Amino acid sequence: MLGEGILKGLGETARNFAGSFVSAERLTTVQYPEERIAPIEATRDFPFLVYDGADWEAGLRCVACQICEKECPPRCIHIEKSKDKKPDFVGKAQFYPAVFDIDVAVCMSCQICVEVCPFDAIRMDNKFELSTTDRFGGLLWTKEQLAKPNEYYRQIHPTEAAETDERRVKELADAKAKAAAAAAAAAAKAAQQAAPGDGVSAVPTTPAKVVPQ
Amino acid sequence: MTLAFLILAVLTVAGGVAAMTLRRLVHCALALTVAFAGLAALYLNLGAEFAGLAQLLVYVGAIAILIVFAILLTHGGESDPEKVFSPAGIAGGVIALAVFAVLGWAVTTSSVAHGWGAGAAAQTSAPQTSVREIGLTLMQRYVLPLEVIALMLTAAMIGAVILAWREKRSVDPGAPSAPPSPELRV
Amino acid sequence: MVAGGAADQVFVNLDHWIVGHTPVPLQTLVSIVISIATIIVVFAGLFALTTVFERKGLGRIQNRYGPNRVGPCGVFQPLADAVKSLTKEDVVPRSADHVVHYLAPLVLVGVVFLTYAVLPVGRNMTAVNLDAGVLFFFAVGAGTELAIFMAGWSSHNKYSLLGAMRAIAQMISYEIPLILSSVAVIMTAGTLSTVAIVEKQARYSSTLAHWYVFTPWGLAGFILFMIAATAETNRSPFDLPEGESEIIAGYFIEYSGFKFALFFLAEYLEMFAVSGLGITLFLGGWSAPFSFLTWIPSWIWFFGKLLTLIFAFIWVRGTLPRLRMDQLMNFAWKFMLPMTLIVILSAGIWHFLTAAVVGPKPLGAVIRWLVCALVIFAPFITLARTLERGRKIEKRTYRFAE
Amino acid sequence: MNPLAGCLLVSALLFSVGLAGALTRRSAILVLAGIELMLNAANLNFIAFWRFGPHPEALTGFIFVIFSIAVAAAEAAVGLALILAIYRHARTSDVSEITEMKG
Repeated sequence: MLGEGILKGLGETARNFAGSFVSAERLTTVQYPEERIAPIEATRDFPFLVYDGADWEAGLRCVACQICEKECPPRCIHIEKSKDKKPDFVGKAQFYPAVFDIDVAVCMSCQICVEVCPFDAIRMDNKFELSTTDRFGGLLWTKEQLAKPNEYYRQIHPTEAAETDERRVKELADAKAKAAAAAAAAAAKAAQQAAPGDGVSAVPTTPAKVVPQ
Repeated sequence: MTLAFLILAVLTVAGGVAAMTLRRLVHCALALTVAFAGLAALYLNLGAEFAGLAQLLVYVGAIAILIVFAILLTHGGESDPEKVFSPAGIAGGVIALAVFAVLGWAVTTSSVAHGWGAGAAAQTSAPQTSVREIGLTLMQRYVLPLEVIALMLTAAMIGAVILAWREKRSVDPGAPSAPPSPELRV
Repeated sequence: MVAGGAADQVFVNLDHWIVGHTPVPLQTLVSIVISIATIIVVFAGLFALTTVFERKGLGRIQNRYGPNRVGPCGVFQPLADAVKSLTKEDVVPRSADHVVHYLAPLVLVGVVFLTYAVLPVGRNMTAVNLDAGVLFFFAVGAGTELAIFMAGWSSHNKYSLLGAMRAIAQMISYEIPLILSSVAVIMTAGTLSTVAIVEKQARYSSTLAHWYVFTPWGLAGFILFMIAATAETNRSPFDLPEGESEIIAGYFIEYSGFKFALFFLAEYLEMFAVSGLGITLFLGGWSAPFSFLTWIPSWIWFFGKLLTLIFAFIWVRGTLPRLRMDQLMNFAWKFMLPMTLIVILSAGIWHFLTAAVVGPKPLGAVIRWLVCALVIFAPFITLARTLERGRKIEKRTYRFAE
Repeated sequence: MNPLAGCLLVSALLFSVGLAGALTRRSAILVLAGIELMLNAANLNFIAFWRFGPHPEALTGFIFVIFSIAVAAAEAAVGLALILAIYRHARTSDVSEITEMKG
C-alpha cells in the first residue's frame, strides 16, 4: 500500500534515534581530542632521524651519505656534509650532516628514504597533529626537530625497531670481532716479527666491510 | 485623503510607471508586482480586506509568477535595449495623455465625485464587511455569476493547457527552420 | 473556568501593563512595536535552537553525536554560526543584478515574518486578529515565491536560475493541496479567522477536545497539509530546489555571509509559520487535548505542539531520500490534489451527518466516523493501486557498465 | 480633494500608464501587463465607489472586484499561453514583428 515503505523507514530511523541514547556501541564516533584510537603499528607520515644514547648530536646515525637526498622523489631532503668527521657507533670515523632539512610541505610519505638508508638512520614517524601558523619556516624541519631517540622508534614501530636493533647488535658484534681479529692479527704479526715461522691460525675470514642489508 | 493613502498611491503609480518604462523585462515584471501589491494595500486601506488579500494572492502569487515564467520562456530577459518601444510609441503616449486628461477632467468636475465623496468624507470608518457576509452574498444573490465564473475559469484552464501544449513539428522543408532550441537563459 | 490561571495570561498582562504606562498618543505605536519585537525575538530564538537540535537529531538518527563542542552539549553552536556568517565576506557576482540581488533576502524574510501576524500563539495572543486570517497567511506567503525568483534570477547563474524555477514550480504545485486541505477546516469552522478557528476547537465534549484532527477528514487533511507544507518550505524529501548533488544550492548559490544566513533563517521561519498554521487549523492551536489538562498555559501548548511538528520535520528529513522532479510533480497533481478534494467531500458529509440523521450519541457518532473514514479510505486505496500499477519496477540494465 | 476623487484620480493615472504601456511597448508580455494594469485601475474604481457610495452594505462593487480578479487570472493564463504559442511558432514575442497570420 502507498506509504507503507515510508512508515517502515520512519520506524528504522526512530530505532536509530532512540537506540543512540541507550546503547553505547551504536555510537561509533570517537570524540577525537579527548578520546583517540591508538595508531596501528604500520602508520607512517613523515621521516625522522634516529639517534642512539642521550646526546642527539653525538648519537645521530646519519653519516650524510646523501643517498636519501638523491632518491627522494619530490626532492624534499636537503643535506650538507660536514667538513670534519666523528666516530660512529662502531667507532669508525664518519662524516655527519652539518645541515639536514626536510620540507614536510613537499614530502609525500613514500618511505623511499627509509628503504635506501644503509645506516638505519632515517625512519618514519606517526605523529600527525602537525598544524602550524607558519607556512614556510614552520614546515621546514631542521636536524634538531628531526632527531628522535631510538627508544621513541622502538615505541612507535616495535617490530621494525626490534629487527633493526638485532641487525645493529650483530653489526656491532661483527665489528668487534673484526677489531678483535685485527688486533689478534696485529698481535700475531708482531709476534711473528718477534718470532718468525709461527702459524697464522687464528685469523678470521670475515670480510672487511659490513654489507648492509 | 490620509497620508497612508497618498504614500500607497505614489508607490502604486510609481510601480506602474516603472513597469511600463524599464528596459529589462524582468525588472518590468518586478515593478509590476510592486504596483499590484500597492493596489492590494490600497484596497486594505479602503477597508476592502477580502478583496485586497484576494488581489495579493492572485496577482502577486499567480499572475506575476506567470509573467515571469513567460518572460524567461520567451527569452525576454535578453531583449536588446534599442528596440524597447514600438515605432508608434509617441502616438501611444499622446493617446494615453489625452485619455488621462479626459478622465481627470471628468473626475474633477463630476457631481458624483463631489456629492458622494463629500457626503462620505464624514463617514471615516470603513463599512464593516465580514468574510461571512461576502460568502453569503456570493452564494445567494450572485450565485449565477459565480457559477459562470467557475465555468469560465475551467474553460480558460483547459484552453491555456491546450495552447501551451508543445505542438508536433510537422516536417515542412519550405518553412524556415527554427534555430536549434536554445536553453533557458537570462 | 479560569483555564491556565495567571500563567496563561502573563504575557498579555505584561503587554497591557507596558502599553498602559506609555503616554496615550504613543500607545498604538508601542503596542505594534511590542508585537513585532516579540515575534522577531521569539521565532528567531526558536530558529537558533532548531538549527542545533536539527543537527543533533539528524546525528542521532545516523548514530552520531551531532554538534557538541561549543558550550555544554553544543547549545552555543548557533552563536558560533552567527559570528561566522556575520564575519564572512559578502561576495556579489560582478554580473549580478545588484539591486535585486540585495533586495531578495530582505523581501523573503520580511514576507515570512508578516505571516506570523495572524498566528494565535496563545489565548488572546494574536498579533492581528484579521477576519480573513487564513487568506492573509496564504496571500502574504505567495510573496516568498517572488523573492526566490528574484534571488535566482539576479544571481546571473544558471544553477541559481534552475533552482529558482524548480522552487517556484514546486511551490505553486503544492500551494493548491495546501490551500485545499485548509478549505475543509474553513468550511467546517465557518470562518477564515485563525482566532475563531482555534476557539471552535477549544471546546470539550466530556474530556476530549474538538480538534479537527480527531475527525477522519481532519486526520487525512492534516497529513496532506503537512506533506504539502514540507514541499512548500522546500524541506527534505522535497528539497530539490537546493539539491546539492545537481544544482549545488539552488537559488541561493551566489549568496554568502549574512545574506545566506537570511535565506537560511527565512527557510526555517517558513517552516515554523506553516507548522503553526497546521496547528491552528487541525491541532487545536493553543488548546489542550483533554479538559483536565487546561491548567497548563495556552502558549506552552502551542509551542509544545510546534516543537513536536519540528521534530517530525527533522525525523522525516533524516529518513527519506530526495525525490526526482517528475515524481514530485506527479505526486502533487495525481495524488495530493484528488485526495484533498476527497477530504473536502468527506468534511461536507461530516457536516451533514448530524445526530438527527445518524441517531443519538454513542452509536451515531461511531457511524458518522466510519462513514467519513470510508469516504476517504476507499478512494485512497483505489488511487494508490492505480498509481502503483502504472509504476514499472524492473531490474535496471546498464549499457556501458557491463 | 475628497477621498473618492483622490481614488478616481489615482485610478485614472494608473489606467493611462497601463494604456501608454500597452500602446508603446514592443514586448507582447508587457502589452498584456499594461492591460492588467488598466484592469486593476478599474478595480480600484469599483472599490472606491463601493466604499464611498451610498450603499456599502450591498457589496456590489466589492463582489464585482472579486469577479474581475478571477477574470483577470483567466485572461493572464490564456494570454500568456498564447504568447508562448506564438513565440514557439514565430521565435519572437515582439508585437511589431508578428505581422503574418499565415501559420
